[in-house]
Amino acid sequence: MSRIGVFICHCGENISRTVDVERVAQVTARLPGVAIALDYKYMCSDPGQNLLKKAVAEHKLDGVVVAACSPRMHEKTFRNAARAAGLNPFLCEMANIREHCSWVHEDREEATAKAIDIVKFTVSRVKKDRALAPITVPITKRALVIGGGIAGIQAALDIADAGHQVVLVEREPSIGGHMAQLSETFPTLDCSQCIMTPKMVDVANHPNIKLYTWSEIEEVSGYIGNFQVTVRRKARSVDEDKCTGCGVCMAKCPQKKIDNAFDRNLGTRPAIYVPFPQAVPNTPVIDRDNCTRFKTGKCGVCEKVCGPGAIDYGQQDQLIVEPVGAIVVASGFDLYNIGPKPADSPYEGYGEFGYGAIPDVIDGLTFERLASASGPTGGKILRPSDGKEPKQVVFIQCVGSRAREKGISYCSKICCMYTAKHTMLYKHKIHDGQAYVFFMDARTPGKNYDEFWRRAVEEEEAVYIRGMVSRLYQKGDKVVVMGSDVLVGVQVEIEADLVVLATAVQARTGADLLAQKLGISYDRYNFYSEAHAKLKPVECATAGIYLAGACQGPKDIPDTVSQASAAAAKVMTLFAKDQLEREPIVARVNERNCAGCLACKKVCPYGAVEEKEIRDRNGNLIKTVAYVNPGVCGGCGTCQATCPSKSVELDGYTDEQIMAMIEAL
Amino acid sequence: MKHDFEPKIVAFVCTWCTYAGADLAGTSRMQYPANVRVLKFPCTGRIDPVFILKAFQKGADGVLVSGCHPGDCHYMAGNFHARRRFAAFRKLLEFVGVDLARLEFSWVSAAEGGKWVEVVTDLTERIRTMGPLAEFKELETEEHWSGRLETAELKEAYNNI
Amino acid sequence: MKNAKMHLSTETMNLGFVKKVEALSGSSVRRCFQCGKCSAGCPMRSFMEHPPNRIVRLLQLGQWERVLAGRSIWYCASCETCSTRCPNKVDLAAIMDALRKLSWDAAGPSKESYVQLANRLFMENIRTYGRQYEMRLAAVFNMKSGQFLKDLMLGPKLITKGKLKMFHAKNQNVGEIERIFSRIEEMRKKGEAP
Amino acid sequence: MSPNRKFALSYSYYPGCSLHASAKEYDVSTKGVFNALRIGLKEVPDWFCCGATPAHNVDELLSLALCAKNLSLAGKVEGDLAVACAACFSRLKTTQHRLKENDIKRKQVETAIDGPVPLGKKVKHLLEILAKDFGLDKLEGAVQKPLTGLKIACYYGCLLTRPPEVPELDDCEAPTIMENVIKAVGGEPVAWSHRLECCGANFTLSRPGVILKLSNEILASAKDAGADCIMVACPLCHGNLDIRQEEIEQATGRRYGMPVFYITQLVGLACGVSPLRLGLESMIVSPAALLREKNLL
Ligand SMILES: Cc1cc2nc3c(=O)[nH]c(=O)nc-3n(C[C@H](O)[C@H](O)[C@H](O)COP(=O)(O)OP(=O)(O)OC[C@H]3O[C@@H](n4cnc5c(N)ncnc54)[C@H](O)[C@@H]3O)c2cc1C
Ligand SMILES: Cc1cc2nc3c(=O)[nH]c(=O)nc-3n(C[C@H](O)[C@H](O)[C@H](O)COP(=O)(O)OP(=O)(O)OC[C@H]3O[C@@H](n4cnc5c(N)ncnc54)[C@H](O)[C@@H]3O)c2cc1C
Ligand code: SF4
Ligand code: SF4
Ligand code: SF4
Ligand code: SF4
Ligand code: SF4
Ligand code: SF4
Ligand code: SF4
Ligand code: SF4
Repeated sequence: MSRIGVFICHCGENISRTVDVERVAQVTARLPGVAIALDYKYMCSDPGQNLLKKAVAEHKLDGVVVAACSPRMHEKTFRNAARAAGLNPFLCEMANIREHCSWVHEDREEATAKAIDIVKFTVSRVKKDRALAPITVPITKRALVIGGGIAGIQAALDIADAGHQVVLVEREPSIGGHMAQLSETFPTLDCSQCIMTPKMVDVANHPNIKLYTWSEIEEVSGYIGNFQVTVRRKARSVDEDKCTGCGVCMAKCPQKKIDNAFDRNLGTRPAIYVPFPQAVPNTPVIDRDNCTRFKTGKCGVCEKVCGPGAIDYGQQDQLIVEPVGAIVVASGFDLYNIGPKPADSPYEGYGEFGYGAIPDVIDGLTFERLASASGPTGGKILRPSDGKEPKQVVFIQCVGSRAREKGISYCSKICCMYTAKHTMLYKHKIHDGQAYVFFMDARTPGKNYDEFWRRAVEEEEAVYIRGMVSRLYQKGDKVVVMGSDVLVGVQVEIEADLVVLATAVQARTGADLLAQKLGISYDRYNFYSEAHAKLKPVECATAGIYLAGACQGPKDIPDTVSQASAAAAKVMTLFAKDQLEREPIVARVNERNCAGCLACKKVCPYGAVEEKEIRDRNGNLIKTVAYVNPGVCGGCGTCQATCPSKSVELDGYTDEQIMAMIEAL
Repeated sequence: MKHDFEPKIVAFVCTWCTYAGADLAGTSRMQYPANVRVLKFPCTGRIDPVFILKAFQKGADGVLVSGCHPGDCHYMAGNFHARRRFAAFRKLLEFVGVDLARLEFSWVSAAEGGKWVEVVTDLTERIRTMGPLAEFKELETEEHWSGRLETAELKEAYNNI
Repeated sequence: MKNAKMHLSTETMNLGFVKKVEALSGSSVRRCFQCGKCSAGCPMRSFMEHPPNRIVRLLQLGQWERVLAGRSIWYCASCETCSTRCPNKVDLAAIMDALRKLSWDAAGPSKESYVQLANRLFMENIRTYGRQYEMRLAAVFNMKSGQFLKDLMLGPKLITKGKLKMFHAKNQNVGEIERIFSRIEEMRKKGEAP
Repeated sequence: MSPNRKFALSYSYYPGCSLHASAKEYDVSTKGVFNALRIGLKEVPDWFCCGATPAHNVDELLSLALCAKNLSLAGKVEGDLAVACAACFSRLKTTQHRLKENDIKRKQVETAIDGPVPLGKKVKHLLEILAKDFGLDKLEGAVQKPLTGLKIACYYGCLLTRPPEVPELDDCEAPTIMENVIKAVGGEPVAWSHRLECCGANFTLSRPGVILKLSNEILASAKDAGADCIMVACPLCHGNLDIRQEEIEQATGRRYGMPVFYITQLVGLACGVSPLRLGLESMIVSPAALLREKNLL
């Protein structure tokens, strides 16, 4: 037989005006299991709380109901009071007779009857309450950052500066991402390399950052505070510790004519290479697909010329397990390709623009390489087909973006701005050239952004044409652009020397695979989903994983860096405590009953349900059951409502508790 | 105004949206019929159809299930699963002979105190005109609504989840 | 009229007309965001007073008279370039068909009489003979349009090449054609077809 | 009525109005080539005009009904339906496409023609039959006199590939099917810009001025790309580019002298069909000089 104490609050007159609190006390005092029922003017006041504490001690109460305001107001207050009196806080419940009763009903009799009902079913519930211990999870104070673009670099530096260890994993041989490819950056036109390289060097030199380039995430397990991440360090064929970065190997490698992807294939590189001169680390990697030695066994020049003996053809991929407590995903974006649709792509290509087969039709990133002082042309804008200086350049915005017929309906957010930038860079380099821009809208809502665009129009004399282009075709050495100016209402034809397409920002190819490894969700375009568009823009729904940069959606550098710092701040907030404490409202599986159907796993929005193998003493598999990871479970209870055999229960909301309430109605 | 028949309405609501919306109706001192008893759940996803049957068994004349608007679920997708589950459950309810008009599903957000009042008032009025739920109380003794997969209907309902 | 001020109100925007166009064409009008790609590639743009994108724009505003008054819709060649390339899948070619039908039904306030005349003769030809007889079509067109000497130089050339038959045989099955025409007329009278 | 059994491939055949008049050489050469390749062809009895552009221009229901009736007539002849004219092809395919998607329209059409619409009857353009059904390899094997050195501008026009969901013949913006056929018979397709532009077909009667402008651009583009001749697969295109070529030359002052062949004429030539059975003499711009120069006559 339980001993429950019921405390009914007057809330000044807020409750007692319509609810006959004394009667409620009288009636509830007679309920089975109720040891004492009192009413009091202000339960939340110090004397009120003391009343409760005293009663717990005096009457040896094993459960408490406070009939007062909404639990959203004072549940914490009374649970703390109960804890202070030596009672498990989760044995204290509130009955809401203010917001749900006295304030919304006028008839005193009805309101009193309702208040009695509310107290009654709450008492029944408390009888079935179980003592719960808050869950604490230890935190490994090391962070993993995936992707070494500006987002990953910023997040890694912020976390490392706060004194925590960071593991930064980058897929390419060097960090830098797309920003390293840019020439100058809007809205201030500072040189990308100049502001980027110092940060890259900081990463390399930071004592708290462990940098794995030429590496991939192989597997992720665990949960917030306790992830185990397996990193695959791909064989570089160069010993990073021995290599001094002298570059002799690259100079001597006879295999020099390989398309340089970093330069958008405008230039070439050797088989042993760093993607660009300022690469971090400045350690080359052998491109085994193109190296003569790996293909025919014949060469070996680099090994001969390398003074420190850093070349190691026999190097193997290495798997390294890193324990971390938080993960920042910063894997960035890819650019939409106008070529014919590959079988596995959801996006159509641009047949009307020649499917990318016209040599002087390039994308914005290629233009960045042409304009970059360290690019393949040394910063001279020369067109790919014949290396001539283009005098008429046509830019086309929204290529692939905002085109649902191609499969993408979103706006890529950055291309209005970088196109304006391109017209300026072009004008600065080719004074007698003319830039034309076909556009639908100029989307420039950022600080100093619209001014920037207007400058391109007014001072740099770019001709903006409000309309789209139907078709591009080669005519002699020109590219004919068939467009329209919808403001004038006529067709416009321009014989261009070069056409630059502002192609859509799209999610990384394979972004979904990384998401599946991490257990985070992504939208229909494969951009990673934040937990809440406005209020949790850097958190994933999966606890302990945060997002930074263009992997979440198209973003420019200022937004990327802000989000990266925000993600770092979230990681630091997590690391500020030694242990993670959370409400123990989590689901638990009764392994004996569980049939292992995993219906719960299918519905769990948090991915908290795992498979667990039950084995006998000899290690033979008896069955597979569900296991709810308490670190991950959000406490929604969907699994319990779904489980056909009622084998999973949500603490604090067990079937028993709820049925008891319904029975008492 | 007094009525001959005061129905008993049980509301199953989620903490984050509808419970807070009902709180808001309170803080705004809106008025509505006193017939409703509110049971709080973390999420509509936690609401097992069995609870609804149980409530009808225990004398409820009407049941309201209310949670966050689609897409606003605090737990991201809990209410989505709930909706799919309830769709299957309606069939079952029909089978046992409960008029579906006694069961109301709605979305009330934390900002919709007024909507809460409207929903509760409308449902109370509706049930008042329908009269008490007599048929079903006879089933009270039958305890096989415990959620076990014993009847074909339950099985089907569950398979549809 | 063309450049007169537009007074917009729920009365002056004939959205019922727009709904009809959408129903007939099976294409949304609202979806268009006026990028002008349709007009950029339209081979007939220079013959029209409204570029195709503006036709859609005028429809969005419910300006049916402005749409039908011009000759633009009659100069559309049904080449499908616009529909194929529209980023929003607006089926402009089908919208043009719908507009012509509505104009035709309303005995067309359109200025373009030659195209309409040619269309009508073409249809009459089908109804009477079951097949097209180009010679007859041309002759009647020239007569009715008052351009007796039009294409005078082509005739002999074609005849010597055996390309214009002076005489023709009726299609055996011409009664069946007539029945199709009259069944459709009947359905329309009963309001069963658009 | 079964088509000729002695051939492995055989089709029902819808020539369309033009092929019985201004495009008779297309009809003649089609029969010539199919005979030479031993592909069966049986004309649909009592076919009607498909309504072409004028019908759907102003009366979609009538247009659908006319095509539906033709499809149902074609249903009486075995084999997929071979269509020569790009406009007829487009109308027949559009009808099937629309009626498959729209039950209301389908019922209206069924009432109009008083019978079911054979939505399943496969409609194929001659190009498709040559390139896909018969096959490029076999076509290459059938060549007796390759069109070596003949520079050909393959002209698709607007209706063969558009809108993409209807003809399903080839990529709507970058088709290659015509070029592939030409390469198979040894010709040299040129790369040019106006392959898919509209010739203005529909206005040949009412507004010849339109044709002068549009077709002139096509001729000029082909000429500039170095083509000796143009190849078409549609009698309407042919009418505008061939019959009106001299007129265009007079209006623009530019000499083209560009023979415009039907695909079947060129394939026929390569496969050894007698020029007399290809209707070459009916072409307004005579190909004689060109063919002699290339040793093809
Ligand atoms: C043409 C063009 C011009 C631009 N100009 C400007 C400008 O002037 N001003 C401006 O503010 N913004 C500009 N931007 C936008 C800018 O490039 C982006 O905002 C920025 O690069 C986003 O950085 P990020 O780190 O999120 O992504 P990224 O730069 O894409 O970096 C992602 C990194 O993650 C790595 N990675 C990816 N997947 C994995 C994986 N699975 N494992 C490990 N590593 C992985 C990649 O290799 C890469 O290094 C421009 C963009 C383009 C396309
Ligand atoms: C009409 C309108 C509609 C909008 N709709 C949306 C929308 O739908 N979605 C969306 O995402 N955003 C929307 N926004 C934008 C959104 O309102 C802002 O992004 C957001 O409010 C900014 O928050 P803030 O805290 O920076 O500034 P504020 O909301 O302005 O808060 C600043 C606070 O600081 C206080 N304060 C000011 N000076 C001092 C001082 N000297 N000392 C102490 N306190 C001070 C102010 O009293 C105020 O409480 C909308 C904005 C407008 C104008
Ligand atoms: S591998 Fe050897 S040669 Fe190459 S950069 Fe390093 S130290 Fe120099
Ligand atoms: S072994 Fe390979 S990387 Fe080294 S020099 Fe030869 S080709 Fe270049
Ligand atoms: S940012 Fe500008 S160019 Fe880019 S998709 Fe949006 S509107 Fe188009
Ligand atoms: S100022 Fe406001 S309304 Fe104007 S373009 Fe910018 S965001 Fe849009
Ligand atoms: S739904 Fe229930 S029975 Fe099935 S795996 Fe989960 S806990 Fe076990
Ligand atoms: S309570 Fe919700 S979050 Fe927790 S395991 Fe169950 S379904 Fe997942
Ligand atoms: S192409 Fe489409 S969206 Fe663009 S203006 Fe034309 S109809 Fe509108
Ligand atoms: S279908 Fe008509 S409107 Fe569209 S591009 Fe062709 S001619 Fe122009």
